[in-house]
Amino acid sequence: MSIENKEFKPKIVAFCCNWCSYAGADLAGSSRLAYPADVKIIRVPCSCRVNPMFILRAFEKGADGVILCGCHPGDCHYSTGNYYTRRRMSLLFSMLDYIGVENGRTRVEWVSAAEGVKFSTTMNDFAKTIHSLGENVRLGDIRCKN
Amino acid sequence: MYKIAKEKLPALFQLLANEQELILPIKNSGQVNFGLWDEEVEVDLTALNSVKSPKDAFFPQGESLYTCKKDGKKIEIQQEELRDKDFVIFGMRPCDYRGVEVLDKVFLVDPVDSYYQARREHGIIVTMACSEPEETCFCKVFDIDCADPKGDVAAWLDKDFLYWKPVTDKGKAITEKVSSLFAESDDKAVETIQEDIRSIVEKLPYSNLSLEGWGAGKTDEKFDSPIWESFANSCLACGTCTFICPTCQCYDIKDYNTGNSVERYRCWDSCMYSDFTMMAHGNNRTTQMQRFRQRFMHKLVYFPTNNDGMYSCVGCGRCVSKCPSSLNIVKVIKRFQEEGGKAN
Amino acid sequence: MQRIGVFVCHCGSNIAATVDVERVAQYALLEPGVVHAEDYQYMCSEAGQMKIIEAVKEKNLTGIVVCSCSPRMHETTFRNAAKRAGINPYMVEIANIREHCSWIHKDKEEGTEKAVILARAAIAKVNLNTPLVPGESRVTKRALIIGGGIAGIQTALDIADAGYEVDIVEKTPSIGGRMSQLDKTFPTLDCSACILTPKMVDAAAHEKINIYTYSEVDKVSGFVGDFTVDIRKKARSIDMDKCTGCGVCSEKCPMKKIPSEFNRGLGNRSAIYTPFAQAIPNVPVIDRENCIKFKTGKCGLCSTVCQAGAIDYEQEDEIISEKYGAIVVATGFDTIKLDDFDEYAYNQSKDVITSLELERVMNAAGPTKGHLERLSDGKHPEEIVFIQCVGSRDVTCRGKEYCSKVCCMYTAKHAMLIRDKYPDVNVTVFYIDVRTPGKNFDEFYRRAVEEYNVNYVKGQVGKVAPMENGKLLVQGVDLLDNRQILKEADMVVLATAIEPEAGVRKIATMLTASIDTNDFLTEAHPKLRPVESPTAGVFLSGVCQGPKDIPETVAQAGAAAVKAIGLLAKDKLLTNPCTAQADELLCNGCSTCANVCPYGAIAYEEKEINDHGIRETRRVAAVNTALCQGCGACTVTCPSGAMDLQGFSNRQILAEVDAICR
Amino acid sequence: MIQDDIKKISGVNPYKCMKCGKCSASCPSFNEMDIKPHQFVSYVLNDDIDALLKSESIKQCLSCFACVERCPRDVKPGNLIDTVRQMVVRKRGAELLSPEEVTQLLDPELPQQLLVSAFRRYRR
Amino acid sequence: MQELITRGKELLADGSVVGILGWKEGDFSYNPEPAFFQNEEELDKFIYDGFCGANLSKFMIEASKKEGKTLVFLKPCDTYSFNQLLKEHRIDREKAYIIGVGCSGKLSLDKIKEAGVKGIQKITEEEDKIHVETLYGDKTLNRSDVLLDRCHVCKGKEHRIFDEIIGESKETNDKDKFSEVEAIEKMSSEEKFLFFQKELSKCIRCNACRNVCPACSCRKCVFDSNKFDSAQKVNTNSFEEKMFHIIRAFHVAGRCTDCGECSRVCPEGIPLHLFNRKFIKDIDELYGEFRAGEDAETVGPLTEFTFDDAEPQEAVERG
Repeated sequence: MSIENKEFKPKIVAFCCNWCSYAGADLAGSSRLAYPADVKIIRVPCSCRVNPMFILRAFEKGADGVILCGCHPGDCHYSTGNYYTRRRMSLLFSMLDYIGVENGRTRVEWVSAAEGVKFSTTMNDFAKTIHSLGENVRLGDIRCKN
Repeated sequence: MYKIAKEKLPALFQLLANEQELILPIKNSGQVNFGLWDEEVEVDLTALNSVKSPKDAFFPQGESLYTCKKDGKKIEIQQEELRDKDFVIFGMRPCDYRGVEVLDKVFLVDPVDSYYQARREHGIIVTMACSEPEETCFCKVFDIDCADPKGDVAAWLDKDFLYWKPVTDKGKAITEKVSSLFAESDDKAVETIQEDIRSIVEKLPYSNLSLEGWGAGKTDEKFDSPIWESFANSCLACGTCTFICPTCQCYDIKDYNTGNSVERYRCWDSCMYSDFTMMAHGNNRTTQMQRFRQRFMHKLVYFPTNNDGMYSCVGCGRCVSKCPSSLNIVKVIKRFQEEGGKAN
Repeated sequence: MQRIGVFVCHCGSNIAATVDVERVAQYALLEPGVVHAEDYQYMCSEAGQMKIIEAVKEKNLTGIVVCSCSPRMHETTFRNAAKRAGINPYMVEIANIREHCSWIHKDKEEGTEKAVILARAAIAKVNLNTPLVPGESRVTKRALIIGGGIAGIQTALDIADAGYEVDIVEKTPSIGGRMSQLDKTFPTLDCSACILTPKMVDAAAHEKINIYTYSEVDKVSGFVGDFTVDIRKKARSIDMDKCTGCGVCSEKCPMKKIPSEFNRGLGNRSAIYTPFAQAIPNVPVIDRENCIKFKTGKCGLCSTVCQAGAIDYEQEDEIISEKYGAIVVATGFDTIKLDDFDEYAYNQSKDVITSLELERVMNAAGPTKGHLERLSDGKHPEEIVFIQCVGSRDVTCRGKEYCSKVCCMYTAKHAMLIRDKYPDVNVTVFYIDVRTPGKNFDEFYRRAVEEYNVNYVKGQVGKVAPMENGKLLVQGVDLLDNRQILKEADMVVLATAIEPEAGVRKIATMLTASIDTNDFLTEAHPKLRPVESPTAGVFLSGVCQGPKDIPETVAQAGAAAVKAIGLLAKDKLLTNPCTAQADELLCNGCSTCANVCPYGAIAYEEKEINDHGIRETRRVAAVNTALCQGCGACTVTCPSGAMDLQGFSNRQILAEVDAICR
Repeated sequence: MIQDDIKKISGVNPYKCMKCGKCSASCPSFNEMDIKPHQFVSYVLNDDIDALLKSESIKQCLSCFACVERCPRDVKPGNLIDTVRQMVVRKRGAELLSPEEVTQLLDPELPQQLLVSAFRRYRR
Repeated sequence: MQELITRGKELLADGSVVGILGWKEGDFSYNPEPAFFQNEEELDKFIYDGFCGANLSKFMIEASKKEGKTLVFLKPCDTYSFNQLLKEHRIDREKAYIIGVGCSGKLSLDKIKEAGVKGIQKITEEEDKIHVETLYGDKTLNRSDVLLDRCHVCKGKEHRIFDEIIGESKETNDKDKFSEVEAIEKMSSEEKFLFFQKELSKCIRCNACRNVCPACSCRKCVFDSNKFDSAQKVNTNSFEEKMFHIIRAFHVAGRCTDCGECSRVCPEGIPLHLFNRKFIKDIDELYGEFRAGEDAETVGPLTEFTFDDAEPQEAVERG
């Protein structure tokens, strides 16, 4: 590991749906299941509230990874929201891969309110991936790096 | 008059670039635009027009003006530094050079635009005659001789050589620096080139285009014509014509929030856009007809009215070949002459 | 410009131990719009709330950020405080610096830094908050109970007694559930049927209770206070109004060799059958898969013998659509399949049985009429081995990682009952731990050991092998003795893990109630809202939420009933004001948003629009805020950004993104 | 740290053990062992590796993997015994089978793990 | 062409339509402009030839606001856009009288210039050849060499919606529409990045691609409004053009009819259709083949789902 890598503090944005994943994150917290502090959670009512604009904006402003968590398919509080999310993000991520953005930088995970353990392991794993990918240089706005 | 063999041009560019930035026409993914020279780039001196005009060198599409940095509740303002190093812009066409003269009328009069002024002072322009003018060209209409370019240095290209003639003091100074690569030349070769060019210009379909009915003071005559509507119906309201034009000078000022600071920058704007000159109360021009009219009236009437008859069109023909709806300034000039009688 | 107050909670040491709360407050003060910041021991306490109220009054605050525990915990508390202070409750945002920060980060520097950023995001959001006012929706005063076991029956009785209509939907032909299969109950050894049957009768007789047996929930739509449910009444092939319950049909039915579900397959039933004697309703059902009439078209004997003329072969499934204000899930449990546990020889020997099967064997109405005998040869057993934790506390794919909770107690019960009735039988129990928390539970277990001399061995059984002499060779270990034990047993009883009833996943999906990895329904809060599902208006009763015994089930059933009654007692509910809203000037009228709305909340109207001076009639979207639940699906599908979600607007979320990334 | 080595080689996490004893209950060589399978786990837990290295059990284990198969906590005591055995072999500097020898002895029907552990044992 | 003019005049004369959306001849052979004709006299300047690539369906949005019917000439591929606009209630079927015009592929001025042609004076079309007279000599080119890229992957010469059809069509489809996308998909991540970086660095944010696009029919684009704080008029940084083009492609995903206008009008020759076609390919592969604009009813793939759709990770890694 190089010295630069050691200093790399990734910025990771996690969009969590209010009903499952945010509660899953709460459970991870009350179970004291640690994950890196690099992960910051934004609460949204449903994963289907997440506009591709939000994800790109995060990268623009300097995020190194963006993860979107929602209820498991079939368990959406609003019945169908995450099914739309699944299609939208499939296309968006495929496009990001297509224009040469490393494909580990974005992820969708389904985490239920009961899956504190999964939330924590997912975040640990995602943070690890982002660490290995290093700083996001392909999608950021350099003005935000200073 | 000097000359240099074509195959030695890379050495010339290298030498020029050693001392200052060198901007010239570069081919990237099939398109030629002005850009910074380095050993990797593909220089293309044959293209008649770059897609974007070279006005970028003096009036960039986007430039930071100043930055507001936040420290706690305090705000510190950092002024963007003015250009303080020389640069050479090589291969500007005569019409584009006229474009710069048009911009000078806007940015160098009081109040002087210091950002632009600094760039003009440090920019050394090497213009190049148009060896192969095309059907879209109509610079002659604006009394531009594309066989006899102006600038700090004028240049001509033929099969084997580039001919180099320093014109201004700046031009002479830069010539000194690279003269080791040059051979002396008489004016004969250049005269031959000029003759060839001029004979083609005579044959160009637009060379006899008349500007009758246009120019200073024609506002009332043209403003309310129903002809504008027929253009606006087809106009897509994109900014292609404005952004490739060598004389369009309108800009917008915007803020970019980087998180820890706000960067105030200016960027080209297009009068074709619906939010052009948007103010708190809304917009002065609510229809595309009004916006379309603004652009052409500005070039052909308002600008000459305010600048001793100088048109802010140089006849480069970029809009003629690039407008997605095949509208252009020539069609505007002509249609009014053809159908103008019908206007009330 | 907002005037924002930031309040940082220590939560005792829960936050303050790993987050420098003072520094969070100091940094918050530097953010735009913030005019006040302070930290305090417990923000949620009355004193803490008063600090907010005072600051609002003193500093003329327009927005509040509380850096504390999860908004799922105290958002309502602080919104109410805001209301008391005289500002709109929706001007409050919570930065979750406990669950998402102090509890998971050990390094104080790191924790503080993150808390500052989370506060920054909340401040950025609140800067863009606008006051929101909830709407109202009506409440249908009727409850639906899914599942007719003891949990469902108790909940139904409690709700009905409060004066509300209740429907029970039970998928089997009778209510009663698992409890009706049990012989005795611990720790008092009451006869299960004796205490259950009166409740079943009460439910059937209650004028406010309507029971749909042999029925299933087909479809659920709507939301709290106003659910619409389609109930499928499966074709029973009997006219329930005509049937007298005389039982002649079952007696005469020539198809008698069908394994009885009620007896766990240990006994048989006929094709037309009533599952058990005390069944409610006491009306048989024809099992069409096994009925000769349905298989071949011939027979029809039952119809011939039925004097009431109640047999109806033509009967079809019937769909009943009903509106409910509240729904209680009480779907119960089953035992896990033992196919993967070869070492216990369950599939090889009839004498290896599950505890639930033992209940039927011990029951006077069961396959052996209550005599303890080997199912292979009917012999009286001399040596019985009980094995605990079969599939429970098992992290491999064969079992369940949780403790099934009831096994220790019922095994003590079984051992005690056997030793009481048949003192000649030796009983050995292999256990890992004996877990007896509960009133009189440990005393009960100790009685089994001390008074009835049941042999408890600390250790597990590694293998059960059928022997040629008909006995079972049990190889176990006594860990305290560090000795392997070989026992020749006549019977082996497996304390099989329990799991949620198989159909619960489908029901949870219909209700959009969340479910955990083990298929137990998730409660809204594990401690503070244990009988509510996170989906408003859906409540949980019994084992569908987690393993529990009868007293606990009944207690939870009552609690679920109270929660449902609390809801039904209201005439109107306040709706969530965080609904979608269309910007008419930007709307294209393309209908794409309406296509993705799960609630049909978006309609289109032709409207005269004044767009900066241009007047024209346009087709624009209009959101019905009573129907909109605020998921936001429409907002992303709208290309022009005309659709936005109040409380979670594009600019609010982007402000959070910016604040986090900077 | 030898305990860590053992964990790494065997892939066993002794902390997952809930001390049910099913491994010992399943073991056909239980009576021949001085340290019983379930004790192996606690020995590793208590870092008493020396005792394990000297133990008779590592020679008595048949590598039948009944304990691995049946362990409800996925602790796999059999792998642990196998690992300790391997460490003994390594400590003695004994040579392992050469690749050429292995192929001749291979029976494709046998579980890979069994073969490997058996070879190690009989090579001594 | 004369037949079209005659029919147009008839319809104007009998009052069936009050205006006509067509193409008007330009100064040169190659620059006819889309135009709204209001009387028979104006129609004398009507033209329909190889350079009438412009898709007129989007102009129907404005025409739908007018009193009375408008006659609109649509090429087969334009009818897909028309249907899509109809589906989204952006135009009024009752306000349009559609004459489907035949199409034998449209010509690309850029390709003619790429073939080394300078100073064009006149272009004449023949069956398979194109004659170009220039200031620097004459040239004859193969028609198929100078067709717009989109014509090589033509969706077919069938009009999906029309009131009547005039003129013959000739099939021009001779390439696999996904081959370019596949070539990029096969690149390494680094290569993909460099490819798009190079192409997009040319973008001057003139919005021609957006404004010509029949799917980009928003009254106000998100990039012009303050809804997302995303209104930037310029690419001051390499991020913005990516944001713009990704979001634009995403907004038209499942709605783009692959009409190819974006690539045709780009002054910098950026192959913008590569974005849209990538989404079309993904949608086809993940959710079943879907042609936007084939009819005006079927809901788009992004407003639908199935319970067993691919997970985003699978979608990306499917290779």
